Amino acid sequence: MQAKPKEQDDAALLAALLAGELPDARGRFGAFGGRYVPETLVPALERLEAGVRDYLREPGFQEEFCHELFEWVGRPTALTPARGLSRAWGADVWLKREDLAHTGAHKINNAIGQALLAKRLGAKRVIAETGAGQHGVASAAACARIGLPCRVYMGAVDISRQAPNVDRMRRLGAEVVAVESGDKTLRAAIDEALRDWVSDPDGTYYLLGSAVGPHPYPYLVREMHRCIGDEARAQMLKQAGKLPDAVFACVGGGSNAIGLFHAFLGDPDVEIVGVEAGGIGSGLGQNAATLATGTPGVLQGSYTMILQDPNGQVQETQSVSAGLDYSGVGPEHAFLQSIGRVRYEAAGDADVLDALDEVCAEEGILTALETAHAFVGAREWARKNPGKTMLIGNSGRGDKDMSTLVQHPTTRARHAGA
Amino acid sequence: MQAKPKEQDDAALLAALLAGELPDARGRFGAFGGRYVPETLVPALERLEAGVRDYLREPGFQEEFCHELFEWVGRPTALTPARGLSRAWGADVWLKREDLAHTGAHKINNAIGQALLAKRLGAKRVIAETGAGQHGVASAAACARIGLPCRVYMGAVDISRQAPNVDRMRRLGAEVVAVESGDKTLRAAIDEALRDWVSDPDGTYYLLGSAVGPHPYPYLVREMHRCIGDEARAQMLKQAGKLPDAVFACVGGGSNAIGLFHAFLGDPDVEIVGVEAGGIGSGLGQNAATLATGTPGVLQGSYTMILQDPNGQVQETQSVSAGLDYSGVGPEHAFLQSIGRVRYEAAGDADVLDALDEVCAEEGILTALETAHAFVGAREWARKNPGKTMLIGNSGRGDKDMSTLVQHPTTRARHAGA
Amino acid sequence: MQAHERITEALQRGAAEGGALVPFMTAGYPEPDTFIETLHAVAEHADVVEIGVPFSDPMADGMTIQRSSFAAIEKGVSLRWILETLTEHREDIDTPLVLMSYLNPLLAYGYDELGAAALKAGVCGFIVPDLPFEESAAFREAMQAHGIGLVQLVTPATPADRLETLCRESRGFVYAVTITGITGGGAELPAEVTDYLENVSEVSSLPVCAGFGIRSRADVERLAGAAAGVIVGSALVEVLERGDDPRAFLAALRTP
Amino acid sequence: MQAHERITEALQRGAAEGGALVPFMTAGYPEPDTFIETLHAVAEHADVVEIGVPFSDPMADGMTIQRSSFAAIEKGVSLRWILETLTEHREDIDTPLVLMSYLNPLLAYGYDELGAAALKAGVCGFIVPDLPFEESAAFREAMQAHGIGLVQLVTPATPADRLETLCRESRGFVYAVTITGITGGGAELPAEVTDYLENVSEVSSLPVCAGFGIRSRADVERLAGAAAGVIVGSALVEVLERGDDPRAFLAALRTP
Ligand SMILES: Cc1ncc(COP(=O)(O)O)c(C=O)c1O
Ligand SMILES: Cc1ncc(COP(=O)(O)O)c(C=O)c1O
Repeated sequence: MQAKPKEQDDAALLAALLAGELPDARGRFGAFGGRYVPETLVPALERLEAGVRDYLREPGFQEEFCHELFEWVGRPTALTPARGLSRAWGADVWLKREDLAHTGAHKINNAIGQALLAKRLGAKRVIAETGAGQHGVASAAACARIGLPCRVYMGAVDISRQAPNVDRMRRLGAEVVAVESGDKTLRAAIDEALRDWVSDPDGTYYLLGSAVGPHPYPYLVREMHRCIGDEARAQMLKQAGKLPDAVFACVGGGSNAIGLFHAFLGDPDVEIVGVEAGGIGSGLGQNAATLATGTPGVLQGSYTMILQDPNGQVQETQSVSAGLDYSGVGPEHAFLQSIGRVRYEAAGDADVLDALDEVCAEEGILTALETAHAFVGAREWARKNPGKTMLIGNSGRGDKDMSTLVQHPTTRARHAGA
Repeated sequence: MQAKPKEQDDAALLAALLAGELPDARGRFGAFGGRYVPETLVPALERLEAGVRDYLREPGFQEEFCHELFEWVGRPTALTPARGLSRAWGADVWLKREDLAHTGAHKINNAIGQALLAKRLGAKRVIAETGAGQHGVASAAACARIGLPCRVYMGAVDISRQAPNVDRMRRLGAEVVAVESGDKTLRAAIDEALRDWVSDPDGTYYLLGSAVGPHPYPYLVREMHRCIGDEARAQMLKQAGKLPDAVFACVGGGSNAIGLFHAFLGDPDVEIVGVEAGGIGSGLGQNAATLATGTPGVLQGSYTMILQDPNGQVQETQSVSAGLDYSGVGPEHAFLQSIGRVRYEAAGDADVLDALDEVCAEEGILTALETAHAFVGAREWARKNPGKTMLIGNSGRGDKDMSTLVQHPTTRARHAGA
Repeated sequence: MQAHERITEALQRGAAEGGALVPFMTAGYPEPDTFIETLHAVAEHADVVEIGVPFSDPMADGMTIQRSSFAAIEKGVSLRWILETLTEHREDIDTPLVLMSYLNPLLAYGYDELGAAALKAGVCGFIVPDLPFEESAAFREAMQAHGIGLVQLVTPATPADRLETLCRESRGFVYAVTITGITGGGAELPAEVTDYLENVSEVSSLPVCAGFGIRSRADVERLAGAAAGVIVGSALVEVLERGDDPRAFLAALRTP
Repeated sequence: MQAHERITEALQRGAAEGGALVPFMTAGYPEPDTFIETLHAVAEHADVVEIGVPFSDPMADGMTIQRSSFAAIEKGVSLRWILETLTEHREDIDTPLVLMSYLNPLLAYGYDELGAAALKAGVCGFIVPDLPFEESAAFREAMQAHGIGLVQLVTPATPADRLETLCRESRGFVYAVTITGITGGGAELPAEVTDYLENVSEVSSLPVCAGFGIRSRADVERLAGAAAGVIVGSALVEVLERGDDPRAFLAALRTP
C-alpha cells in the first residue's frame, strides 16, 4: 500500500486470484487487505489463520459444514426464474434465493461455518457485531445450534431501529450489548467487538459478519459464502441452460457479493456488477458507496477503500438500509475493482424503495432493503442491454425492514377491489 | 351425520381413505365433511370441484405447481437432525423445516397451488382470510407471483396483534380488510370472506387457508400440502435410514398436520399425534382444542368437531398462538380421530412457551408459537418412550410472534458473560 | 292440513290481495322481554312472519342482521328459549311462523326433539341458509314427520335443472334470492330481477317470495307482478334497531 | 543524535531518577485552545509526553480515551493541526514527544511529508496501535529517514521469538502492554506483571515502559523495579476531562 504498486497486469492478478494464490502470505489481494490490528490480536489472528489452514479444507470439517448447510440452513437455496421482472424488463432474470436460508439471509452460511470453526479452535465464547441485526441473529442461531455462548455488539442507534432482530437474538439465547460509542451503528459495533476480543483473545472467538477486517477474515468469510455462487452457477446451467450475461449483488461489507461473484470470476463473458448504497446523494456522508466514491485507507484491520475525510477520519454513512450503512468494504472487492474485473456502482434510496416494490409486485418476494440495491443496478443494466440473461443475488428477506418500509407507502399495490 | 353411523370397521375406513375413496362423492370423510353453504355458493363450489378434478392430476398443472414449489417456494425444505433436542430428550429427533419455505411457513404450498388453480379457473380476483397473518402473507405473495389481485380479510383484533404481517401483505400488494364483526379474529374473517364470495361467486376465487370449509377445500388443501409428508418420509429413509416411530404436528385448522401425516397413515408402526392449543385451561372458551374437547357440529361449511355451547353457538377460543386460535378443525382430522388412526391432544400456553425456548436454545431455530405446540407433545411422548426416532413438523418460523414473546422473557438464555 | 301448507295458504291469500308480505325479525331483538310484543306488531301487517334464530356465524348475513344476531345471543336468546316463549304465547299468534336458522343450532337441539317442539310453538317451516338441498335429507325427513316444511332457496345463478329440483322439493314457499350477495347489501335490485322471478314462479307450483335487498314500497311495487310476495329483513331490523314502530314501516310497504 | 534517541535518553534519565513517567494526553483535549498550555503542564512532570492523535475508530481504547478522541475531532483537531501547532511552539517544548496515532490519519497525511513535518514539530517517535510489525516496514523506513522512531508494542501474550524481534526493531523504547485488553479497562494489574516486565526488560536493550491500567502511585511503585518507566493514559485523561490540574495528579504519581 505504501509506494503505489507498479502497473501490473490485471489479467495476471486475476489469474493469481483464481489459482488461489491470493490472498498472499501477507493476507493481501494485490495492494489490498493485510492485518492492521493491535499487537494483542496478532497471536489470535495467527491462531485463526492456522485454524483456517488446518480445518477449512479438511474433509471432516467440510463434511460437517456441508451437513449443516444442507440439513439446518436449508441449502441449496432455490434459483427462481423471475417471470414478472423478466417481462417488465425485457430480459431473462433469475434470482438466487438467499432469503430462503435459515434466519432469512446469506449471513447464516458464514455464521454456522465460523461457529463450527470456533468449536474446533476450542473457543469458550463467541462474540459478533451486527448492523441490521441479520448477522447477529445468524450468529445467535449458529451458536445455539453448536452449543456456544454468544454475545452480540450492536450500535444503540441500530438497536432502536431494528428492534425485532434484537428480540430474535435474545430469544435465541444471545446477549445483546448496546454500543453507545462512536456513530452507534455498525462501525462502532465492530470497534467494540474488537475491543472485547483484545481483552480475551484466547478464550474468545470473534465471529465477524462480512468479508472485511484483518486477514484471514476476508478470505475466511468468502470461503463460507462461496456456496452461493457455486450453487447458482450450477443451477443456471441446469435451469436456464446457460450462464448469465451479467451477475448482480448488493455490497455492504461485501460478503454476499463475494460469495456469489467468485464462481463467475473465471467466466470472461460474464459481466459482474456490485451495487452499493447511494443513500441520498454523492457527497461525503450522504451515502455508503465506498468503492464508487471512497479512497484507500486502513479501517478495522484492513487496507481497503473507505469513506474518509482528508484527515483520515472515517466518515459516517447514510443509507435507507442498515446493512449497507458501512464506511468500509472487503479488500477483495477493492482488488476486483482495481483490476477491472467487477464494476461497482451506487443505487440511491429512492430507486431502492421503488425496486423493492417492483420485486414485491412482480415476484411476490419481499426482498431486503440491502438486496433491493442489486435490483436497481440490474434494472438499469437491462435497460441498456435488452434481451440478456441476468442473475441477481437475492441476499435476504425484507421482514426486518417493515418499520422502515411503512414510512414509505408503496404505490404499486394491485388491489382486489370488490 | 344425523343418525350415528353404525359401527364400522376403522381399518376398512382407513383403507378407503388410502385408496383415495374418501372424501366420497358427497365430500365426506366417513361422517365428517360435506358442503354446508348458502345456495349461492353451490354452483361456485361445483365449479371448483370440477376444477380440482380437471386440473389437480393433470400433468401440465402438476408440472407448473411442482416448478413453483421447487423454484419459488424453495422446496424440498430441509430435514434437520435436532441434535440438541435429541440429547435433551434421550431420543432421535428430526424436524421437517417448513419454516424455511418462502414467507416462513407451510402456508405457501397451498397459497401458490390454489393461486395457480384460480388462474386456470379464470378468476378475476382472489380473496383470502387470515388469522396470524401467515396465510394472508402467503396469499399476497402467491397472487403477486401469479398476477392476480388479492384481498385479505383479517379480524380487527388480529390486525392489531400481528401488525408486521399486515404490513407485509400490503407491501406485497394485497388489500387488507379489517373485520369488525363477530369475535374479530380468524373465524369472523372466514365468515366475512364467505360473505364476499357469496357476493361475487363467479369472478372471485376464495383461497381458503386451511384444510377446513366446505368440500372440496379440505381435500384440495391437503393435496397442496402433501409434499410435506411425501418429502419428509423420503428424507427420513435417506437421512435417518428408517421411518420415525412417531410423527407430531400442531393442529389449528389442520393443514400442516394433514400434509405431514398423510404420507405416514399407511405405515402401521408409525404413531401419529396432532397437538392442539390447550390455551389456559380445559374449560370451554379457555382453549382451542377442538378435537380433544369439542363436539360434532357444522361450522363454516363442514360437519366436523367444533367448540360450541349446548345451544350450538360456536365459542370463542383462547390460545397464545393466533394461528391455532380457531373453534373448528378440518373434517379429515375428525375422521382420523374417529377411526383411531391419529391421536390428538392439547398443549397449554405455558408449556408451549417453554418448548419454544427449548427449541431456540438447543437448535438455534426460532419456531412459531403454533409449531411449538407440536414440540410439547413430542417432548412428553419422548419421556414415555425413550430412545425412539421422532419426526416433528416445524410448520413455521416465530419471527411474527416477537411481540407476544417479548411479554414472556425467556429463562434459558445461555449468555456469553465476559 | 300440514303445518307447511298453512304458510302456502297464507301467502296465496296475500298474493291475491296485492302481494304477500313476509317480514323478518331476529328473535328477542332488540330485547328478549319484548319479543312477543314485537312479534305481534310485526304480524299485524304480515302474511307470514320469518323469525331469525341468532347464530354466532351468520355467514349469509350483512352487518344489520349480524348485529341483531350477536346482540340477541348476548342477551341469552337461544332456539330453546325461542320455542318455549312461542309455545307460551301459542294462542295469541295465528300468523304462520317460519324459523330462519343456520344449521348448527338445529343440530345442537337435536332433530328428533325439534320437530315436535317447533310444531307446538306454531312454527310451520324452516329456512336454513347453510343447508343446501344435497345435505338436507335428514333434516327434511325429521321435520316432514311433523308436517313442518323446509323452504328451499333459489338464486339467479341456480341452473335450470337444479331450479326445478329445488322448487319441487321446497315446502311452504320458494325463497327466491334476488341478488348474489348477503342480506342487507347496499346493491340495487338488478334489472333482470322480474324476469328471474317470473321464471321461478313459472317453475314453482308453490308461491315464490323474493328476498334480499327489498327495502321500500318502490321495491315492493316493482316485484308485485313477478312473485307472490316479498321478504323484508334488514330494513325491518334497522327499524327495530332504531326503536321505531315496525307497524308504520310495514304498513307503508303495503300501501301505495 | 537521532530524534528517537532523545526519547531513549530521556527515559533512561528518568529511570535512573526512580522511574520514568510518560503521560498520555489527547491532543486538543479538552479544548484545542489550551492544547499547548495543557502540554506544558503535563510536561512539567514528564520524561516523555505521548500525544494522542484523535481517530474516529480507536479500537484499542476504552471509553475515556474514546470520548476525548471524539470530542477533539468534533472540535476540528487533526494531525495537520497538531503538527502545525506543535511547530509554532517548538521553541517552548523540550520534552521529547511521541505521537500515538492509529494508522489511517498517518496514511491520509502521506508518509513522505509526515516525517519532515513531525521532526519539525518536535516529534521523536510514533506509537501506532493498529500497525503490527509485519505491516510496518514502509512506515518505519519513511520515519527512519528523519530519525523518527516507531515504538513497538509487546504484550503478555507475545511469543518469545516475536518478543525478541519486536524489541530489536523498536525505536525510542519498548511499549509493554501490561494487560490483554484496551486502555482504561477496570481490571487490576495481573499478578505476574512484574515477572513479565522483567522479562521484557531483559530482552530489550531499550528502556521498557509499561502501559495500560496504571492509575495510581501504588501501581507505579509496584512496577518501579521491573520497567524503566510507566505510561499513564486514561487516568490522566480523566483528570483533564474533569478540568483538574494535571500537575497535581502527575506529581502525586511521582512522589511517595
Ligand atoms: C440481506 C442483506 N444483504 C446484504 C447485506 C450486506 O452485507 P454483505 O455486503 O456483507 O453481504 C446485509 C447485511 O446485514 C443483509 O442483511
Ligand atoms: C406456523 C403455523 N403453523 C400452524 C398453523 C396452523 O394452521 P394449520 O393447522 O392449518 O396448519 C399456522 C396458522 O397460521 C401457522 O402460521
